[in-house]
Amino acid sequence: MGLNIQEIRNDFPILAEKVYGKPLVYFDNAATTQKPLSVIEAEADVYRRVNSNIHRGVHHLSNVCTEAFEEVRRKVAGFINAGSNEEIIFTKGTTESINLLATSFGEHFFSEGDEVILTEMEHHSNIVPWQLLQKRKGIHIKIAPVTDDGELDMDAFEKLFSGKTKIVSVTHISNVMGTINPVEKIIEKAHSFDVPVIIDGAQAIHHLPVDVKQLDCDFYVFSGHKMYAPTGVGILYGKREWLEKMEPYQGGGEMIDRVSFSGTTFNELPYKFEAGTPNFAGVIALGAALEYLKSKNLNDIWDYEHDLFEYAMEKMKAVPGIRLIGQASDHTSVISFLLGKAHPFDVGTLLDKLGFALRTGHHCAQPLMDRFGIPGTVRASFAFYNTRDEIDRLSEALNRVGTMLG
Amino acid sequence: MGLNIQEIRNDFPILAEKVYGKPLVYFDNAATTQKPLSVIEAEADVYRRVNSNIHRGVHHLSNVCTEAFEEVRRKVAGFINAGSNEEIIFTKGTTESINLLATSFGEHFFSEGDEVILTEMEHHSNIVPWQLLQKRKGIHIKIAPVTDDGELDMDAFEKLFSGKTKIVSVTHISNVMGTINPVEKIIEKAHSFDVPVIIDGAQAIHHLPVDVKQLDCDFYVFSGHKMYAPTGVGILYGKREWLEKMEPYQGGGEMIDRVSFSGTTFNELPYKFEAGTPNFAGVIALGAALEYLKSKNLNDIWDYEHDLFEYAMEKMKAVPGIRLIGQASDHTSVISFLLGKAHPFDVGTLLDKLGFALRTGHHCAQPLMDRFGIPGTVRASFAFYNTRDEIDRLSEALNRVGTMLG
Amino acid sequence: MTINEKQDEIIEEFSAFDDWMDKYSLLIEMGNELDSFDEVHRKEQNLIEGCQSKVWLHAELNDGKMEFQGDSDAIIVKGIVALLLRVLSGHTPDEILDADLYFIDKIGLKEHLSPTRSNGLVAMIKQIKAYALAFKVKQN
Amino acid sequence: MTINEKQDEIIEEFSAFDDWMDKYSLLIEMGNELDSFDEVHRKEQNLIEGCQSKVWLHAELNDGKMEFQGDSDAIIVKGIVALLLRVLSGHTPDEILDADLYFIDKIGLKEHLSPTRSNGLVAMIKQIKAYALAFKVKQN
Ligand SMILES: Cc1ncc(COP(=O)(O)O)c(C=O)c1O
Ligand SMILES: Cc1ncc(COP(=O)(O)O)c(C=O)c1O
Repeated sequence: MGLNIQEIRNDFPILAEKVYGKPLVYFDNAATTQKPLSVIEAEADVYRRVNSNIHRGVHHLSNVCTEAFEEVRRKVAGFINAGSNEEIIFTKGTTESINLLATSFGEHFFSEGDEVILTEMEHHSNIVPWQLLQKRKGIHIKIAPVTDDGELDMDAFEKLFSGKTKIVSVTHISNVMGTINPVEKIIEKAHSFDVPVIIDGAQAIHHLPVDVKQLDCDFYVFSGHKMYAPTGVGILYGKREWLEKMEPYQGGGEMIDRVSFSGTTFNELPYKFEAGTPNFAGVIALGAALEYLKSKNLNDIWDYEHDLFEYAMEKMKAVPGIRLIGQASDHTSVISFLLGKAHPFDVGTLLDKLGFALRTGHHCAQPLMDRFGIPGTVRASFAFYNTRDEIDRLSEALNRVGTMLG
Repeated sequence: MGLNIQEIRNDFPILAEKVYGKPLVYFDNAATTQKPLSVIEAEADVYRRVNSNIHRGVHHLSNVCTEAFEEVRRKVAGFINAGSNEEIIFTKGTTESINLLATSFGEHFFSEGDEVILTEMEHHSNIVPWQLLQKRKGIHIKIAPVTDDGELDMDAFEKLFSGKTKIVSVTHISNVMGTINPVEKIIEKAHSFDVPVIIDGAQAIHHLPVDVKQLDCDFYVFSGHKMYAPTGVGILYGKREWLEKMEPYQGGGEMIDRVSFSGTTFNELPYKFEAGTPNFAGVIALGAALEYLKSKNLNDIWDYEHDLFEYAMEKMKAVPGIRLIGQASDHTSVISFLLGKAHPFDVGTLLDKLGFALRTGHHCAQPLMDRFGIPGTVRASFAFYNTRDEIDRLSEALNRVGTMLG
Repeated sequence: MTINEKQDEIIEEFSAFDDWMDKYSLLIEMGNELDSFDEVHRKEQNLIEGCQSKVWLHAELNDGKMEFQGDSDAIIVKGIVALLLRVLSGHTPDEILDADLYFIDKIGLKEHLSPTRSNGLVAMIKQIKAYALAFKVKQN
Repeated sequence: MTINEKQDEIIEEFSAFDDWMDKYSLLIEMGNELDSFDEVHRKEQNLIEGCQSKVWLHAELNDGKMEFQGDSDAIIVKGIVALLLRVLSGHTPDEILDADLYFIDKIGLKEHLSPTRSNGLVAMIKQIKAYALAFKVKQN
């Protein structure tokens, strides 16, 4: 079928904006995506028509809001093919989802000396929570190395397992290099050692179809704001058998069954992990984002973005002095690079003045920067509203910037 | 000066809605408040014009968003008269703010056997986090009792202090009864024992001017969604001296200075406590809510709501069979009641059908329900967009419902 | 009468009223007229805890037919219990297991079916069907 | 030349360019022409860490006037360092402490002044003023 990109671009009001008088070229999609009008309107509509605190309400609006909120839970479960709605926990973002796991799974299943396996390409959000657990509990963090091409070294990964390995936590897709990790193999391998696996899907969920049942991962986490939905919404999928064994993370309203000072009993899943008033307006708008994605078809999105990426790679390779960081055979539409000896900050500053929104720096993945011995990269990350024309303009701009910084 | 209520009502689109064909009377403001158009538009506008992930960005939109986000931090600091912007931490809600404290303060300053003082009128969000800490660390929770009028028993409260008291955590205003606690006295008393104080301001911040410097509280927490701002935003004010000593709560992007597997150093305040992409669109819209509140003047709001409350009390007292729960001398515009022998659920269900949005149940304050030996109450909570006419209609409706439930 | 005939009868009775308050008046009346609940059955295992109100349900099998007793501390919920028992008491476990309770939607009480947990209707129906299943298994 | 005369001179130089890229070309040129940084001063205590680039700043007091050396690993930041040193080197601590650096805004580099920490300009100015204060205190 294919996508009508001009129509899609019209759905995203911000794409018509100008920066310093130049048309905005938004290539910072790995940091956060733009929102279609239907999502913006869905959130505004909650406040204009039905806003009311959810759960336990006896009045109409409260029921309407609660239904709409729970409907999105069902939609998310369907989107990733979870076994049941109760396995979908709403958080405020990927970072919180992983912190919840490092605490609630960590406190329960880890003893001093036990081990978690991460990789060298993890985002800080999948490193620091484990370091905090390390501090509290004296656990060990083992790191699977990355090859020169930016792929996970699977042989080395497999050797990290020991009788003390309690969990593996791996990103589905590298936010720096776009590398798609072989998560099926990782999960299979881990399960052969009876070790559960967390997949950080922040960079994957909006690029390719995710089926948690087929993957057989134990946990899958992602953020709404990276999948065309509002900020302040995250998702934690977990297999029921694990979630039921885990302790609550935060305490408060809604996550309890009955509170008294002599003893409190916790509510059932998923509420046990959802203390306090959730960001229900954001969640309801996430529902609109899921509808939008479904209407465009994730397979078509994947095809288009992949084509765009191939085109960009070709163009980028022709830029004098370019050095690509990460050339994995399996990848999404993220390109990290350095330009000659220029500092990424210089490249980014000049590109900014030409209307390009790209990210420069360590991308919250300093261990990966250390691995490649670089202070940072310039990163262009594409979404399905980007075009070949924008990529042409980037390659021209890079030629110009390269000359200036020469 | 006074407020022009009709004009104010026009600012809130939802107030024109109908429920079962009847005009909506929204009296569930203690659960969540409605949003003025300026707030709804501010959030939509972020997505329509400037949306971009904040901090560390080298490009224009990222800087614009970051500035706007940090500007709200300054506004919040100004709104509550904090000593500096670094003392304002953004969370996802009051519940998270208290969990952060129970963990980051709790883990650091509590040892087994140490004590926290709460009151019998706390919201579950100010109880369960301490019970979780109790479970992890073996601390003790001491409870200040509530009098028959719904006031804090100050004599009993003072007697709870011991050499092992590490913190006091008290609600500014009861979400069930509207009781305003004498927080200045509580803080002064606690400080005389060198014990810091957390004030749960979820029910206070939008009703009366709060000056944390004058109060001299050590922490003050509240939620955006209860002060005319979007869901998914909370605030934690803390004195710098405490925040600096506390350990980070969650780990991830932005809260670090430098990450490596051999050792990670944390960022300075306030970022140390803000892991992951924050709900920046929600925070920016909170800025619009603060502007809105300032434009209406909190003192005028207080006068109007107080007048409304007095009027409502008079009307309610005339309803046959009414039993008011909580009659503190100092209170905001919240009224909890029972009607004859009727179950609160029955009263709420019938009022709903007449267009009233009220809350029934335990209001996440079961210990207080136990204190009064009741299963729950019906709660009407007013905001400055409510009117005497709406209260007249409520009192008529209550008469009718009372007869039906006879 | 079959289960469906009883449902249709109830729909007919409620159809006389357009106004919500009248419908609820009828429901309250039905709640008030519900056979009194035998106190020996008011025990933990017969309790269904909704978010706000409590429901007790007791079931027996007499001559292959199920007989229910029910109660609630909220009168509207008790009215709903009365309706449920009127429709389902006196039927076989199989009939109950197969029953499609369309009357709830038709008389405008659908909102009580929502899983938002503000009352226990969904849990009540689940519990009744669980009783039916248990007796059916026991019979075989 | 006074600090303000130098600032005005810089504003004049930049005013020739409307286009951002030309302004930045000039800045890059200035960065390239900055006196080379004495490696003995490249030490931790002279380092100002912005979020993305590094800046080294060394200060000395000669005959009551401050002399600065600076460097950065990003050439645009180095250009800004060059501008700052051109304006402030050779002045007394008091003059530096009193200086209002309006040229940054005027030549369109205000964004670099934002506290969003993507570069170290705010920190640089703070550091220069801290050096000035330290020498002033030492002098007295
Ligand atoms: C791979 C990966 N994990 C985790 C995160 C953190 O997501 P958030 O900031 O939404 O919590 C990101 C986002 O930058 C990411 O790319
Ligand atoms: C006194 C009090 N504390 C805490 C809370 C919890 O606030 P939130 O649900 O926004 O986290 C509430 C809200 O119901 C409250 O009224």
